[in-house]
Amino acid sequence: MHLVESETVMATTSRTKKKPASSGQAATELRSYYKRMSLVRAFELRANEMYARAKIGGYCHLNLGEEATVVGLTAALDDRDYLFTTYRDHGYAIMRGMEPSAVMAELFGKSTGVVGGWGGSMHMFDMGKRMLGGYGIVGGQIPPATGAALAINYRSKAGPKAEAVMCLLGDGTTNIGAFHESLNLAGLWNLPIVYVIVNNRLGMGTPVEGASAEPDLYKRGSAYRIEGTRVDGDDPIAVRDAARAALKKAREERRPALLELMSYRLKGHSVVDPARYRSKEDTDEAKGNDPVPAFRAKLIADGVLTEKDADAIDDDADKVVTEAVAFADESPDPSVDELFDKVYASPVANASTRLPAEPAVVLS
Amino acid sequence: MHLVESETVMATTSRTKKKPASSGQAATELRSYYKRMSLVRAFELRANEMYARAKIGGYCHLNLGEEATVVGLTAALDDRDYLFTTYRDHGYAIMRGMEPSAVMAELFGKSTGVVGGWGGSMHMFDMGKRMLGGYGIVGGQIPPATGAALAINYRSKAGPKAEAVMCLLGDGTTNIGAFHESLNLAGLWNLPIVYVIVNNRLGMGTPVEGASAEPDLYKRGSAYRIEGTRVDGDDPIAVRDAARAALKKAREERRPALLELMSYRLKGHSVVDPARYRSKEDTDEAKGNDPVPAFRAKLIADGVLTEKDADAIDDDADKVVTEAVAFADESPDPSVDELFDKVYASPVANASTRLPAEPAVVLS
Amino acid sequence: MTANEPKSRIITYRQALNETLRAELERDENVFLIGEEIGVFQGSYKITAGLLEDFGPKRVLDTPISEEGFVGAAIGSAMLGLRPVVEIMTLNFSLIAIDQIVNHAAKMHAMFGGQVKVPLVIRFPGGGGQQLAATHSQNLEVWYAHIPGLKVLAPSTPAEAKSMLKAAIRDDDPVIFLENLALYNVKGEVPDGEQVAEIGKAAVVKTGTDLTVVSYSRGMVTALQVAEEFEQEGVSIEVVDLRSLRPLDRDTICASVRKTSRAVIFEDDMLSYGIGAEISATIGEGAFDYLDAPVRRVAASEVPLPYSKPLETAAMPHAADLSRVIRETLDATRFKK
Amino acid sequence: MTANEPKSRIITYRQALNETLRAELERDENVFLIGEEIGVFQGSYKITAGLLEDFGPKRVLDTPISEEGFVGAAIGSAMLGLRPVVEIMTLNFSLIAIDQIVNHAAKMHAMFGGQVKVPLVIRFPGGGGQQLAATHSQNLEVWYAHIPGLKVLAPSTPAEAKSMLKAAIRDDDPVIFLENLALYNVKGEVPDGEQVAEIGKAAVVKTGTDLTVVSYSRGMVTALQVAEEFEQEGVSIEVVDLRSLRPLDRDTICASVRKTSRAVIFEDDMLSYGIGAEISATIGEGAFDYLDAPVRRVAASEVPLPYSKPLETAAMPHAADLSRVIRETLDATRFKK
Ligand SMILES: Cc1ncc(C[n+]2csc(CCOP(=O)(O)OP(=O)(O)O)c2C)c(N)n1
Ligand SMILES: Cc1ncc(C[n+]2csc(CCOP(=O)(O)OP(=O)(O)O)c2C)c(N)n1
Ligand SMILES: [Mg+2]
Ligand SMILES: [Mg+2]
Repeated sequence: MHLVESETVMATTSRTKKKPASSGQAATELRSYYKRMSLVRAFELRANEMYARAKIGGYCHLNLGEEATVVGLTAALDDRDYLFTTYRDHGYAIMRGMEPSAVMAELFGKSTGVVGGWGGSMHMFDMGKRMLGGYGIVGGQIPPATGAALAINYRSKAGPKAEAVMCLLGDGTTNIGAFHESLNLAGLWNLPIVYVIVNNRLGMGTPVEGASAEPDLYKRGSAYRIEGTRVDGDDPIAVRDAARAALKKAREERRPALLELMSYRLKGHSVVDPARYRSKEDTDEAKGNDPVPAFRAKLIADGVLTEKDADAIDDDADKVVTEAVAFADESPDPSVDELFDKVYASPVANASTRLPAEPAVVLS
Repeated sequence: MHLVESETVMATTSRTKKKPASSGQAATELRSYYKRMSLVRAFELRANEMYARAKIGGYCHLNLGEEATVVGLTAALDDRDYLFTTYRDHGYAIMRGMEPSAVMAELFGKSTGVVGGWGGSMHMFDMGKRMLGGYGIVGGQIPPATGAALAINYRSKAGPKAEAVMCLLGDGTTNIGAFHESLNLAGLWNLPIVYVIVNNRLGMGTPVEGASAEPDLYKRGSAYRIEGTRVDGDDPIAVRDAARAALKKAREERRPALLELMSYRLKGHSVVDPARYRSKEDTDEAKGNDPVPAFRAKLIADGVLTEKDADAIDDDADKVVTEAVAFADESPDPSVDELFDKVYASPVANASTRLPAEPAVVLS
Repeated sequence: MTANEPKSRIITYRQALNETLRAELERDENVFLIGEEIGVFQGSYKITAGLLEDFGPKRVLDTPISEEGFVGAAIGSAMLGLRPVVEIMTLNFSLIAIDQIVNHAAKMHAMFGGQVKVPLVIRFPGGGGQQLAATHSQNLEVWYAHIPGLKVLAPSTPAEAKSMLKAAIRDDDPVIFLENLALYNVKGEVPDGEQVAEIGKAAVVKTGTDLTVVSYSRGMVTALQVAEEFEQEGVSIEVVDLRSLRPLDRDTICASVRKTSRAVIFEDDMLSYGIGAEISATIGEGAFDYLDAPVRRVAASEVPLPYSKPLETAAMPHAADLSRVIRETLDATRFKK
Repeated sequence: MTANEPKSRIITYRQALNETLRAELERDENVFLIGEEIGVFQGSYKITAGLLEDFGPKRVLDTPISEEGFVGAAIGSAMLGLRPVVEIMTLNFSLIAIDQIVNHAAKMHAMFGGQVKVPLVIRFPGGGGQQLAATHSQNLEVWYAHIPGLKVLAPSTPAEAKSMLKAAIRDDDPVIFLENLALYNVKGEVPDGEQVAEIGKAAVVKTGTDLTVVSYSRGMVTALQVAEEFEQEGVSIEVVDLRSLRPLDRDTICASVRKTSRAVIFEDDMLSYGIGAEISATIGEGAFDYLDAPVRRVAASEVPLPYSKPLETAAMPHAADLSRVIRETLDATRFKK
């Protein structure tokens, strides 16, 4: 039953908005989307490899299988909008305009990384690009994202040029209290925010049906009078159009929205997870729905791309990523001298700058 | 709109279940309900007075205006069921079978109180009566109540004689994360629990519409596929019948339920709150819906009670409460010697029994 | 008033907070108040009384009962440059929001490479003694004091309430602002005009030569009273008000004990792993060669605080306890007047 | 095996936990495991590997991502007599459940007049050093150690992991069971059969005469290694493993320092208001007349832990830091071999 419903919703969203592939402008756009999807794919595969080669430490969660979602959502955002994501954030960071080399450098923990090596994989951040993080605590990004929308209301009027916030979360994250409290505030205060559930069907190993009493997650908006829509997360156009429509409502009517993007996780939860708990059918279904080859094939079938164009695009992506790795490799580690520089934004008397072997009391 | 809806629901619940006042057995029952409502009213008025006379300390929240809810809900519970309430718990404690004198003694902080003077107004508890507290942290009771239902599933089979849990919460409490997480668990795990929202229209001073993006609170069950029902909380029969129906489903089908009881708070949030923020209309509406005189009048009109019977019942209630106060007054304070007796259930080496002026280290 | 002769008034700690919030709301339109029942209800302890009326719902924002949600929302608004002043009704309820405070507000500036500031103030009262029972009577300030990225202030007088709240609101980092239920009605002299405290500094509020008492927040009222009593007897007690629990001003504490060579800590929280533990450890490291007696701590008994008045009283530290321990410390060193 | 000659095996800390959970599930049908991804996923650190398969979903219950909800549910089930063993993936996420742990589980027995028991174990690993960055690398055990009503255990070896987990599961109070990411693969000798540790007791795991090192959990591995190195040089170090952070065994700590007259604390958490603060304060009170030098603490730097390996390493305490501070402490007292 939940698949049927979802299909209807997907159908509408896609049909109503998709532009004819014929139009030249549209074709350029479609090509650019494939270019982006190809870059995210190449970047994530390389990140996976670099982790295996111990160039990257800590936790590392990839967007593999979610490229259509990443590209569709970021295509819908304007520069003035704010984006809050989860720890599965590499693709979003790059699509928001961070240099692949700076993102790779962050994974390598280098001083040239987007946050100078302080955050790593889970904490990509760029104030200028208005990507306000990468968050590793499940649900932790939702209240701050909601507060960013509150600040927009505080400072500016609604309208087509107004700012809006997009907040990503996973399917498993709809079960945490912060989701409930935040959506209630957004509904109550009419905040310009679009909550996007990237439903890749799994938490770590737990399927949606094993975690959510209402597995049709888009329906959960109703508890806050927030409209929910389910969209095919493997179709970048459907994703973009649904996100645009929701952002428009946020900007112009100051109404929050809830989008559920049906997608798949191609690999394990993180790079170290072999995902043995997944059935062959499940893995095959995910592979069968891999959005990158699918979109590539579609554009070729529609005459938007030739095989040769597509190969060229993939080669470019690979070049970019190779350069990123070289840059990250050559970049210096942050200096231990800066260890205490970022604890406080306002300098303060008696802040500790003690290294582990130093005494607690240094009398001046 | 939300009133209309509620009325329809109320209508059904009341109509479908109410027994003809004629039947003798029913009449006895109705009289006993009035007796109970009268006792709760008398107890709370006296508690209010005792607080003013500084016999009671701390916070003190009363059931004034919620007597029909208190009596209707407790009438629906079997002895084997477990009840978790909020800090607004005096009436429930008494209706669950705790001695009014022991409840008053608890308010006085005496050793003869239901928890020996350790908990006070917000923490009435009796393991034997299966009233598992009185909780002062908003929403704090919801996860443990849900866990009690989990324990029932763990140990026993469904059936008409099975145990069930009832968990009370206020309208304002539906906006806290613990509500969301708990209902999701109950829906997911098919737990035998009935969540009861006592909607007295106000948090402390905040009306439901100012706190909940979906002010029709019973609808919030849908986010967990839990059936929600709104009931007239001023009608003890409607409350009892709706609660019985929900408990039956919990026992026999292991399905959780959500009830919303529309009621009114006659006075301030707690005894020290003059409720200046309330409009005259609002206060008048609450007074106009006072369930105690209403039920009394109804029973007299239906020929179930005479004025004389009713006065006698009220006098008895007053006597009981007067005796309770006398008992509480005469009871001794707990002894300081027991200060450290209840920190741990299993005795443990090196547990601190230091009074404030004693040294931290007492070498044995 | 003229700059060279500043006027002052005797007002309560509550009034000092209320007036300071008002002044800061007037000074900076990015400052706004957010919390439960701070508007229509005037605040559960009336700290925000009258402010909704004068500044409207945009500047004085009532929230649902959603501590994690609205504290997190305040954090997000601060990331965009607003300066939220959050009221959590009591410290006890801050536990529901603590993931947002400790895992988010405290970490963001460093974890995001210094790119974002979180100019946020979180105000709440701690403390027992009101018969609110175990869950509503806690002093867990030591938890926050342990966290880098946070600044933790604990004013003990109306004047400090004013100058430290101004400092907190104007600071670009998340500041935990610890009040105390028992202080709200305490009166004190508050100078007019702009006093902005320096965060990270303790203060010697009474000088003495024989023994140092270290305290903070509500404990200071008792500490000063007891110090006065000993003064009558000819014992000279120095009293240090920590004021800033984080950063901790170790120099001021150790300098005092190096002078007096005796120290007693008076704290409302529980002894084990409490605020006093760090103060005692600090003195042990920073004044080791000067100490004539063990540093003693007068702190609450380690039980969930009971509702019963006599039990609650027995479990909490009072003036008599402090006096007794000061005396024992003096005796331990054969102190002669 | 025969009682008089107990056998033992060398296994990892992880395996000791896994086997003990299995044994307790077999021993008592009221014992059940509850937490995120402990079943199908086998546990995010594989502590519960194989248990769902053998005991089924009733005894090994996978939960949604709802720390507050499922920890609270475990509490409620314990009130009815079950004995839940909760896994929270890491200490960092326990902040979301802390209201249920501290305001509910820890308070209920006393606040409800001794009528209800809460036989609950909450297991989680703390610790940094895995490049998990600021929010995923914390040691906040001192928060729990501060709370009456809780018992807080921190085993440092596979044998302790077994005996202390058995004790925790069989205890009728809420027990916080602190593990450490860096300990899971550490091997050690674990005797077969029933060892049940006594809660509330520290242990002198290496005797010595010249200086006492106090540590716990992961820190013990380093402490013992450094003590051995000094032994080679002819310096005799006594090592105390706290084991139980609450209750705290002050007698054992002070007795050791009264003998050695020198103490250094080695802790993974941050110094200010950390575990070591209480240990230092305790020694200052309980061994004052015996101390030859200030009690020093080797602890993490006070920064949100950075992701960068060199920065993370610089901020965390290591063997070299402990060695240096032991040397400084010996030199401060002109120690001669
Ligand atoms: C509060 C909290 N609990 C648990 C975790 C561990 N954890 C990290 S990701 C994850 C699964 C999240 O699943 P989902 O929301 O579907 O996002 P996805 O990883 O599938 O993108 C869990 C349990 C965490 N980081 N934070
Ligand atoms: C977590 C938490 N936040 C705030 C409070 C303070 N508080 C006590 S009762 C209350 C209002 C609750 O309103 P509602 O849920 O409608 O219950 P009612 O009092 O109306 O019965 C508040 C905010 C609390 N006790 N716990
Ligand atoms: Mg997922
Ligand atoms: Mg209410």
